[in-house]
Amino acid sequence: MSSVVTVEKRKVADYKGEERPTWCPGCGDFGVLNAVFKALSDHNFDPKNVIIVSGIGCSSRLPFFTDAYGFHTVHGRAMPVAAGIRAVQPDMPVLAMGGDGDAFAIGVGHLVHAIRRNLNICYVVMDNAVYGLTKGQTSPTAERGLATKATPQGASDPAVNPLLLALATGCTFVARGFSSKPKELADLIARGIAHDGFAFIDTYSPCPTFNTVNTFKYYRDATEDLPGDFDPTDFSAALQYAASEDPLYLGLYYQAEQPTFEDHIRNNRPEVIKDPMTVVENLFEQMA
Amino acid sequence: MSSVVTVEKRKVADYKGEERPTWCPGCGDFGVLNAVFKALSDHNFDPKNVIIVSGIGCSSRLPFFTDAYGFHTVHGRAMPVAAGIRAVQPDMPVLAMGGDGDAFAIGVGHLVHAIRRNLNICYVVMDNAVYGLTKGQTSPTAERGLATKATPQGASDPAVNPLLLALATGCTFVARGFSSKPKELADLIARGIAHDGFAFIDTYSPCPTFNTVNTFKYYRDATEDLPGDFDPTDFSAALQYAASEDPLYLGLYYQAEQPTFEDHIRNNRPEVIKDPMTVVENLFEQMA
Amino acid sequence: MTRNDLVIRVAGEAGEGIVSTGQLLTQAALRGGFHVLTYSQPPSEIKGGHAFFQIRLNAYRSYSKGDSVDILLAFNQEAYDRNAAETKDDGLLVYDPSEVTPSADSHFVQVEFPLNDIAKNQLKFPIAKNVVAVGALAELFGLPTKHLDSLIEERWLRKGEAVVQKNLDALRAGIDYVIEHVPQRDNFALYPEKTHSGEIMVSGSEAIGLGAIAAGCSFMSGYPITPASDIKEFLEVHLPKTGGHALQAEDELAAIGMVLGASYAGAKAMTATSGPGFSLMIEMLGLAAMAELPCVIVDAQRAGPSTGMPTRHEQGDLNQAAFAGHGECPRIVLAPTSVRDCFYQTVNAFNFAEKYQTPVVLLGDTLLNVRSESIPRPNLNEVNVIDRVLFSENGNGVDSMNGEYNRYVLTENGVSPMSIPGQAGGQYIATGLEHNEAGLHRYDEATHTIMTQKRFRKLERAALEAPEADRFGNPSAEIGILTWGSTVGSVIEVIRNAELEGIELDMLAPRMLMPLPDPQLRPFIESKRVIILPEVNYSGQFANMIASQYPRDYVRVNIFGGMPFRVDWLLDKIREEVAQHV
Amino acid sequence: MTRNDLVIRVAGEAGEGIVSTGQLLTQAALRGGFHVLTYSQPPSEIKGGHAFFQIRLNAYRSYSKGDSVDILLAFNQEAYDRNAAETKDDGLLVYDPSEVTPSADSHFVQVEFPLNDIAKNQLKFPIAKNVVAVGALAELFGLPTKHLDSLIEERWLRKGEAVVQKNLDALRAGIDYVIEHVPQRDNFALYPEKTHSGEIMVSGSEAIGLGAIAAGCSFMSGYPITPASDIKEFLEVHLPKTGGHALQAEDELAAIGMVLGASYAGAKAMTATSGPGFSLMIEMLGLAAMAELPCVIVDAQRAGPSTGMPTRHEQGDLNQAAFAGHGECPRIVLAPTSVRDCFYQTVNAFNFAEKYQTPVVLLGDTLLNVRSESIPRPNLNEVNVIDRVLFSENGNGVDSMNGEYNRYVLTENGVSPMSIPGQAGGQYIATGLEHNEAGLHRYDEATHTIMTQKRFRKLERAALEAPEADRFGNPSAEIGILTWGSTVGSVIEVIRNAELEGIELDMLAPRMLMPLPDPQLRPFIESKRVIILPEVNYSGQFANMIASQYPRDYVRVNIFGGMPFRVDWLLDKIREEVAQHV
Ligand SMILES: Cc1ncc(C[n+]2csc(CCOP(=O)(O)OP(=O)(O)O)c2C)c(N)n1
Ligand SMILES: Cc1ncc(C[n+]2csc(CCOP(=O)(O)OP(=O)(O)O)c2C)c(N)n1
Ligand code: SF4
Ligand code: SF4
Ligand SMILES: [Mg+2]
Ligand SMILES: [Mg+2]
Repeated sequence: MSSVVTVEKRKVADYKGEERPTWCPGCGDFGVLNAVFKALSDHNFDPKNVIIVSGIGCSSRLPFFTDAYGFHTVHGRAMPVAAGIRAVQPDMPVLAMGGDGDAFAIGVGHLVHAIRRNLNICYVVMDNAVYGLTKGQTSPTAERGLATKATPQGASDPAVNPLLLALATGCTFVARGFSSKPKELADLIARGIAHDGFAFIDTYSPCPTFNTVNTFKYYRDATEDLPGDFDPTDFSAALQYAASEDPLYLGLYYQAEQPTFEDHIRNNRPEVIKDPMTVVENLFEQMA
Repeated sequence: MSSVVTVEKRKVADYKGEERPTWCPGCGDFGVLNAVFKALSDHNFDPKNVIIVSGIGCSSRLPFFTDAYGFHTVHGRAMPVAAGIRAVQPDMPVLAMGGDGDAFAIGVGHLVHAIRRNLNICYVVMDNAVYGLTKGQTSPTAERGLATKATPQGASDPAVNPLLLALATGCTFVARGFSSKPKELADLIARGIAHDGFAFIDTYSPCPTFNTVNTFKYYRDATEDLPGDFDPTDFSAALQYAASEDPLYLGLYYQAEQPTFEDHIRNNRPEVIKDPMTVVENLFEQMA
Repeated sequence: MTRNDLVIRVAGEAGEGIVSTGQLLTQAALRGGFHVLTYSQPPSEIKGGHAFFQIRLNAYRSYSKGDSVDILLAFNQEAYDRNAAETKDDGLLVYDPSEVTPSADSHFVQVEFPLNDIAKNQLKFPIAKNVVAVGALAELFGLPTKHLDSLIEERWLRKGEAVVQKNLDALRAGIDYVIEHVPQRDNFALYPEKTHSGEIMVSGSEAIGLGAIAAGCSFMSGYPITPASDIKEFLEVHLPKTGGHALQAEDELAAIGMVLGASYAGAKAMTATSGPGFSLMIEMLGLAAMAELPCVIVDAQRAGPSTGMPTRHEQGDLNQAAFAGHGECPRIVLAPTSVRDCFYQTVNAFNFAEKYQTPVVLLGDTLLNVRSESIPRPNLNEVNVIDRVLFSENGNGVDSMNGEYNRYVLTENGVSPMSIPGQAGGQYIATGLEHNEAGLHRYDEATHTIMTQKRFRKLERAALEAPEADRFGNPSAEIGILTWGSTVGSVIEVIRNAELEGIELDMLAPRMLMPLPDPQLRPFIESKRVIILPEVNYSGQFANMIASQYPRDYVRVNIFGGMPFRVDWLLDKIREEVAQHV
Repeated sequence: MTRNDLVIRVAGEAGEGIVSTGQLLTQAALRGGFHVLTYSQPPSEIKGGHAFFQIRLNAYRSYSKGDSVDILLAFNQEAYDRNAAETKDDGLLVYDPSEVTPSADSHFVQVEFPLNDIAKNQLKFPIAKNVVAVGALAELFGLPTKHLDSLIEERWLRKGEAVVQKNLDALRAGIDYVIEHVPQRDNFALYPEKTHSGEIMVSGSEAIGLGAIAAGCSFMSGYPITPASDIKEFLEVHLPKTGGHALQAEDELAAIGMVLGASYAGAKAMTATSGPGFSLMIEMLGLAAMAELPCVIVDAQRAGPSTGMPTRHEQGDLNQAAFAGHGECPRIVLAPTSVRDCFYQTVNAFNFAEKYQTPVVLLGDTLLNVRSESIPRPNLNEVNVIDRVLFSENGNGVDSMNGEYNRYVLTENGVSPMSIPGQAGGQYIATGLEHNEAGLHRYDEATHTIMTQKRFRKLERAALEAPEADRFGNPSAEIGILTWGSTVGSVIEVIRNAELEGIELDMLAPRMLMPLPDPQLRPFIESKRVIILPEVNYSGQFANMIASQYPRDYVRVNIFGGMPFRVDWLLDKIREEVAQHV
């Protein structure tokens, strides 16, 4: 790991790790990684003060390619690990990164609860509608019928709509990004980090190796920016736009202020913090 | 187990098991059990042709008190077990029953996927905002701040809204019932069973032993029937009414027709079903 | 007759004051200088159903719940019917004649005690029934009144003077009734020859909570489950006082996930669960082992498999604690042998976790976690707390070649200095993938071989620092009893009783079960002619572990009915063995 | 020189035809009558990175991948650099000079092979590079052309005549190049003295899928994971043909949940996973054991712990398979010893599951699941399929006292007739709670004791019906090798080689590992002077199991680098042991 950067304003390069990304050429995740670098440098965070948590998948390898602290956990468990980190280090920015299988298949239960708790992290899901790392089975965001080499019969179930799910479970920052719009994506991530609460950014990040349908071109054709006058404080508008299948809107759908997980922890602490042995001694007293 | 009932039209008593319910006096689950009996008798099902699946919790004990086939699984896993049953016995009515902890805490990931698959079962969640069986900790449907004996500091997180969650994940039958309105509840359950697809009925079922706030009286005061002219095919109206916190509406919010899990399995089968050994022999042929 | 051991059982309908009656009595007895050990059986069903609370009072320390009951207070007929068999033939039966009809051939000394009548008609205060019962029982075994008076004052003070007085009256009514109607109560009076001073009354779950706080735990996440929920609830209330936090996760996968996150972020962290929840934590136990993250997992065992019998006792999770987890997955397993030991082994669990950066499983069980014992107040000055080794720039953990921090630098004892997010130059990626010293994932033969050895080298060292084993009996006895966990209590009493018959026994109970502490085990195993291995499980899980490392013959004694060993039954078994081996 | 054993390795950049080259060659060799065994190493990384595919051709059956390479085809420099060390000193190196520069001191017979040039410039068909290579390699070891011709025709037929012809030309170009430039290729030509007839080429994963279908499996649910996903994908395609169904669940907890639901509903059901997924299934393994639901869990082991090394080999999950699960949780563990055995043990797994109503874990591993072998076509007439015993009204499983069906009626062998939803009078509640014969939850001592014994009685019976152990060597040898799973392959070759040196060895490899089949093990263990236990894991998981039941000294040989045993290395070890024990 490189030593601490002390320049005033950090550049994208200051966040790069020693390890080169191992993704396939043309993978959407490169764009997301760059957007992360950009967002971090916008905030001018010292890499030693950033923690990136991920699950398992091609996308979840991202922390290895940065110079931040990182925790590459196990499949589907990035959310609880992030919660544990935030409970202990409530002032350190935490990014969570991972794939659609990680977030919406094995991990969706934790996602619902992380959102409900309004855990103050920014979660970027790199959505490619397949399980890249295990060689291309369809994921919960695959449209019904999507066929891949590993799922030749086609996806059997309708796709989940991550934005609706997030909105319905009380998410306080809901957005959709696209790997090939790096500037906009970097901006969303930077705002998601700045948001006080759970920021959820579903991000189209094509897998050219295993998903030959949902390509860069596919998303370029299918997406459109949210209207210029869109009001991200309007919950029903957010629901309505999130439900749209054609076009698929990009941008910030919803943002609200609510007490956070970290607020609760802070409020739960008494004014005077005591030494553990004193607390134990006092309890002994009560037990005599 | 009593022997097969052969009368033309079955009565509620025909569905009772030998085991008496072990719930506390005054528990809401008694009302739900009666509604289940009533709904089954409305359909005049032979008890031997009904399967009731549950998780773990006071409410999940329900199968023991009936004369149906039953599977009292483990905490949070009723949905996948029900899916396995339906994959094999796609013509046998399957009811799933359980508590709010079972459904919305440990089990919420599976719920999302059971809904997405449009598994053709009727799932009645007995919602008391606490974990009854483990002595009253607050559950994900507890309002923030709800204090119980086991959670004296009060619930730390906002409640999940089960109806919004179901709607957002594509549920094709979404309803809310109340244990002390047994006729209406029985009717909802009967319709849920008749529905071709996933029927979700969140049901207020108070726990007088551990939740002294969300009592029968509390729900009687807080609830109201959906308007008489409410249109359960209107998705946005359903979302809007589901989001309401005052009053809490009772009734059928939404119903839609979609291909089911079972449809997919049927469609996946070739016209001609072959003997397993023939299939294997043919595969050997290809591998030579 | 001088009696220094007395077992009192209060039995009735669950939720009708059984537990509060028992607790009041327990606390009063503690203040009276008795050694107290409780045992309770919650009902199997949700509410209602039969429940009892049992108190063993002793002039000396007792180690087991007591095989049979001296005084049975039966609140209703079912309580009588279910508990009569466990009551001694010359025991005392106290019952309300309006509720209970004892069988005609009962041998008990019987005391009719119109509890309901006294509370309702005499005192006009029906809910004081339990206090009346407490007064009566206390008088029976001869507890000085002052301890009860002051307890009642403390308990009802905030409800006002009038309530206190009403309860004092109820107490007095119970006492008076006994004085009047049980003239020959000497037989049940307890004469403490040697009383303790200043002991505290704690349950196993509380002792674990206290140990965690003392060890410096600052984060706990759990999910409710019998019999472990108490630990979470205790820490939810008390951990914030130290600036820490305990919370309820959405399930056990999340609970352990949060614990690993907290540990990565620098905290001493734990979770507490029972069998079903522990089974859900296995994947992340492996992550902790691979990423070398300190953490403590308390598994309060209950009878299994599956949901099993949530309120019943079994030592059935040792296999799981020692061997679950795919791949070669190092972990330390500790098992306390008493309520008091729950405190100390919890401290040790955190110390081992932090020192060796490895998951530590602490095996409690229904018997230990639920019961309360009077125990000597731990001397906190003697409690040694170990913190994790952190890397320091230009020092610990820095590669001499390139001057960079290597999270998994190879060392003699396998322990590599950690960093905490925020530490400059300490950045690394914690991962469940195999990795090199820098923490980068690598799949070559050399790396996997060396890193596997590194992870297990830590355990080898830990085994040498295992907490002292629990010993009891005559070290030169030819017959050894090798056991673990809460079964130690029964075994100690067996040895005491056997001694009276001239049978010499020697017990060894290691508190570290994985890795097995060779310096403790080998001399014991090599020096005994016969070794008996009693366990509350079917397959002899500990016996199998011992046998796999120390080939010889062992006598296995197993019960698996959801109850702990009865002292008399186990002594019988041992007598049989002794007879065979003479 | 007559050669009857040849190892060919094709190495290069992953995703650039390495696998398809290997597969074409494999199939052609199969048709040519050779025994074939493949071995491949997928890259550790996502795409790109180094990968190889290895084929061992043999006149007789081979049992291991082969320690070193006879012919290395290196597509690029990295392929050369990484694989040169494993290539025999007198091996043949085939390389494209435009890509690879062999080191100056190379001992190999070197053949410059301008692959890219031939494909691009001569054939004007760059993607035929692999077919050119296939032609060249086939010619080197002397495969008759007709097998390749027909394969190519079959493979490209649906793309049209022209494409077929272009590929035939490419093949011919490869052949011609070798004929012209490698005149002394006799040294690599293979002379099959005894060829097989009509073998089939299957991978371990396919063999498991085939076994499942043959056994009557009609439901499979899984979640993608290396190296088990193939099984799910195979069954997703083929199970519907029998009216069954295979599907992808949302996670492993759901996968096993669905399997238990399907089993309850009457189906033979299975899941397949690897370590991390298996760890997530532990809670429901216990449910299956308690509710006595038949099910098969395939665990294709990979190197752990945690995410570990997903593409590497290890026999590290035996502890988990045998001991995970809280409480006393019965299950059967089977381990096939070869690809062929994967078929038969899968059938056995279903038979045991259904007959004994218990979960059965089938332990595959990276080596077995991924490799393909030519195996004799199983004779399906000899495959014995066992179905579960069902209750019948007035018959099986009905209580003679009250005429009612009791799901868990006590029987001599512990097996109680099941019912299937829809069966009149067969209603019962499957539960993870302890229960009485009727299936109603009960927590008393007698019930838990009797029912625990019932569940384990089934295992005792199953052990007596264990599949025959894999035996090899001289039964009267004094040195025994006790091993399991895929390590058998290396051991068989060690024994063959040792015999040539006059060292007599005898191997026993039980295919049932839990419960341990005493009738197989005891005579073997008691009759050998030295017993060697080789395993690909750190702690000797099998050795510990054996030692815990059969006290004596054992020689443990363990490697844990993510690779299987090399035959020469293991033989060295054994030579050392033999020397010590003479
Ligand atoms: C418990 C567990 N189950 C399965 C796997 C295998 N696995 C690795 S990555 C992955 C899915 C990856 O898909 P996604 O999250 O969409 O990430 P992507 O590779 O597409 O970026 C799976 C199933 C695992 N590592 N752990
Ligand atoms: C894996 C696992 N974790 C925890 C438990 C303990 N447990 C039993 S029931 C229950 C919650 C019950 O709450 P709910 O589902 O709301 O049902 P209720 O009792 O309120 O009807 C819990 C946590 C368990 N049995 N298994
Ligand atoms: S497999 Fe797909 S998701 Fe994975 S690195 Fe390659 S392109 Fe990206
Ligand atoms: S504890 Fe609550 S939910 Fe459980 S049976 Fe009693 S009243 Fe019902
Ligand atoms: Mg993906
Ligand atoms: Mg509840």
